[in-house]
Amino acid sequence: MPEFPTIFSITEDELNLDELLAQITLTSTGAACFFTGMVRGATQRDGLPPETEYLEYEAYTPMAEAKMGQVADEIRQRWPTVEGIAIVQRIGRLYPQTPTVLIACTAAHRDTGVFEAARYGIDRLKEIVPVWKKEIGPDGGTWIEGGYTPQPGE
Amino acid sequence: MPEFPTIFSITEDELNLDELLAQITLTSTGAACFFTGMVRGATQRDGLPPETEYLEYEAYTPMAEAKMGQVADEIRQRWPTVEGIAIVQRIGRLYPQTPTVLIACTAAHRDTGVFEAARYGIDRLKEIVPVWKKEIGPDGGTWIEGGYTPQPGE
Amino acid sequence: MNEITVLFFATMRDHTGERKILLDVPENTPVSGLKTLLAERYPHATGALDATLVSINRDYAFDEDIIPAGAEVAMFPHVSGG
Amino acid sequence: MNEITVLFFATMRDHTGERKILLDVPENTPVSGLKTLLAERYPHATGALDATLVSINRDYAFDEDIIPAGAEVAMFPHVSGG
Repeated sequence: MPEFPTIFSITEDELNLDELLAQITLTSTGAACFFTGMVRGATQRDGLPPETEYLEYEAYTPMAEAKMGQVADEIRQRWPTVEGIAIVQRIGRLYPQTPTVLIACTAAHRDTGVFEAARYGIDRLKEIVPVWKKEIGPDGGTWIEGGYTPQPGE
Repeated sequence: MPEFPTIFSITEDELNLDELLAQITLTSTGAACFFTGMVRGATQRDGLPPETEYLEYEAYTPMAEAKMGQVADEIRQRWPTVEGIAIVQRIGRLYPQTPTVLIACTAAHRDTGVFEAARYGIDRLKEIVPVWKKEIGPDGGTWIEGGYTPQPGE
Repeated sequence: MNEITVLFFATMRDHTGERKILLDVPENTPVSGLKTLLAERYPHATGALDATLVSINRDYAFDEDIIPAGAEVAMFPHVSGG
Repeated sequence: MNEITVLFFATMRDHTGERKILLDVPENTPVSGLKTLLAERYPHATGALDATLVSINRDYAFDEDIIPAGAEVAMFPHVSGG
């Protein structure tokens, strides 16, 4: 059984997709699926015309990295064909159009779960990885709260 | 209706995912899904131990770019929420672990089709975009042939 | 007594005005007991403490879970990363 | 007569030994007629010509399609990009 690379980190640095892809590409790899999230500047909500100046992200870093490792484990259990996994959350002050999060999965072929695995990864990150964001606009800051309550064992 | 960016090209240059992502990220964009394909060095096939030294890609470039535009149009018809689309195929001599193709779709949110749209994009590219590859190994070269026959109107 | 560390993040930090405190709690205090102690210390955070998520040593924890010796406990709202 | 350009890619280039030829074909020649003409010119490519994909002016074309004046026709195997 080859050693499959798993990268997970909380970082204040700019995401580098090409570099991360290279780190999870093995000689047996033929396909990768990435999800990235970005700060939206114009968010349509309740008919109001809101404008985000920036988001302020914070993390409980050691727990967040542990939970990212757990998300990667869950992906490997569900899609054993996945080879490399990268999960990176950027924190700090992030402006519109900036990539904030990345989930990438590689495999030999595109039909063995890379799309589903990346989708699962971002869904789980938003459920269990302790990261929070505050939206800063012209009228001050608003914490954004998720809606998922982790259960025992998560 | 905003002008949504559509990028499609055949190139001999290295793919730059970060730059392509920036080109299809609008201020309203919150999510992106990328697919990339890479040259596999070790391909398990019929129990043989094959080894690819490199692949030689060629394209009928003007038709390939026109068909990439058609794939982008098909994506927009099926997933009207998609904002930016990038479809790039690299050609020339490409070695194992090198990204060869990229399909990326952006949207405001991750739940409005970006994963499905990127998946559709790579499937259609492999069906109708005139690009061919020849596998070069220790025993010479073998053209790889697809299995899809386009129908009238494609 | 058991000296634990309690960390507060996001809205819980705003409610308590604290990032990190060291606290002596009785042996075998459950999470619910810690919340009661903290509600005495931060009376205006009582509602927030009822709704907070809790972790013990970087795993999610729940009202009935006993806080082990020297634990790192954290309190925070529903996560919203991405 | 109608002067057209015919391009060959991948295995079709190997079979014909050509990348690009200029060819005079009768007016209103269909794709099937062009294949017959090419089979006379490249006898050992007859099988490949039966199976080739064809485009006219960068859109897929089929045996019954008439080749318009000055067309750019291409012949190639099933695509295998990605």
